[in-house]
Amino acid sequence: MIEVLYFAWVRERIGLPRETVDTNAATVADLVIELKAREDRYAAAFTDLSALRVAVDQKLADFDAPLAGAREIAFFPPMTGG
Amino acid sequence: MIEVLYFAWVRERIGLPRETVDTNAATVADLVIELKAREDRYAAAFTDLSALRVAVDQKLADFDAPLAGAREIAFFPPMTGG
Amino acid sequence: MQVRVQAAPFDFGAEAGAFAQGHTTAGAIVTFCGVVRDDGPAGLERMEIEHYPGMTERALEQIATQAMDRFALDDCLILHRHGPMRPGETIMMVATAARHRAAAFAAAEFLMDYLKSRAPFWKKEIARDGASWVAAKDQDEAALARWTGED
Amino acid sequence: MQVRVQAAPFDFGAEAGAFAQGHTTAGAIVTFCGVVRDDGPAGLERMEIEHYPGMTERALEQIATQAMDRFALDDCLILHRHGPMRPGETIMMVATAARHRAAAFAAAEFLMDYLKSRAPFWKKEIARDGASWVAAKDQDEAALARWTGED
Repeated sequence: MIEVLYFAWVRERIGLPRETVDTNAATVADLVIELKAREDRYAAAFTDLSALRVAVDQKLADFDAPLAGAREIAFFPPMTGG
Repeated sequence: MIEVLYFAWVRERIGLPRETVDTNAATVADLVIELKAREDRYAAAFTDLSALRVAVDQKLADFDAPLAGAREIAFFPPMTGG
Repeated sequence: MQVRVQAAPFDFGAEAGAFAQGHTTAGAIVTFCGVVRDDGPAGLERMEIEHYPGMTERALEQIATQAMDRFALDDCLILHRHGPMRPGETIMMVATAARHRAAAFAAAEFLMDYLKSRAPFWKKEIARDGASWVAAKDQDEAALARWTGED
Repeated sequence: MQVRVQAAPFDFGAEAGAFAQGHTTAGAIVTFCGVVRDDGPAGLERMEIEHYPGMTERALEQIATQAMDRFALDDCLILHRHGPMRPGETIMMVATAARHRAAAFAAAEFLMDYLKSRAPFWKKEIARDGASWVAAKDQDEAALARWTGED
């Protein structure tokens, strides 16, 4: 069980800010494949991975980062702070 | 007749902040030669021209700047504002 | 060193003044303040900033710590708002205190460059004719590049 | 655009706040504040800044005008004191307002680099064991060089 968070337009496309996901995915990329298979709104959100950023346990990570031991995965567009 | 101003350690060495000088010097450098000939304190202030800056009518100038028409010449060390 | 993330407006002048007063061994104080631009009647109605509670604070603490070390700062401050804000309101500020001006300026720019692209904030602009998420700029990523590979 | 030369102390926070509030079309405000460093009991008793009344104002106006043009600023402020001041007191400040941060930062550094070496101020440090005029630094002249030959 892993907490999955969505921010900005990723949140808007998927339609919720967070959910608990039951997964055995080995990497972030594997988790994305599982999510895309669920419904069109997920497929729409994850169409272009180059437009997305990911954090594993609140640290920026790559899509090939392993999920073993991770509790919280977040997907979001490139950040626009400041 | 020209007003000559001194600032910072140039003022301290010469011992006065300003004076009116009767001169026919053609350039700043010529004026410096006249001043150095006056007294030791002037010679001491003008020993090393590379350590001095000059303004003609409140604008930074070179030592070879002409004095024709100038009303106010100032001598001072490199500036240290900010 | 101080990091604050808040929804409430803040008084840039009061924060800048308080920051500057604490540091008598620093000769140089630099501040940056970001303001929601007012593009006139046809423009922006409001901005909304979303963030990632928890990660935001961690990211800002990390950026501030890096700046302290890299530029040997006496102090630094990051203050960033989230939530809705109107044109003319302050979005965020950074402040740096160092012995000399070069370090204070460089550290403030470093903080801003990292904040822009590495802190989990997302800006949404709500105009009269619709809302849109602000896109990240290539030049912001380029600005970041000048700080890497030099350590 | 505003240039002020004065003997009286000023409140950096109040000045920075007032400057920032006037500019709703500028998204970026940068300020620099120079402070007399307190080097401890063995150090500085006070600083005295001499200037060239008349030329000072002209030089500062000219530097500010150049910055406004070169960086397309919405506004800028130079405030510089002269006379005696003690450790911890503010010596001077600049502030810049621009649409984006790169211009606001560059303009503030430009103003500082020109102020350091081209405005007729001279600093004298009075310590317990004697007084001395602050020497101009080669690095300040070098800092100035980065702005020339680019126009």
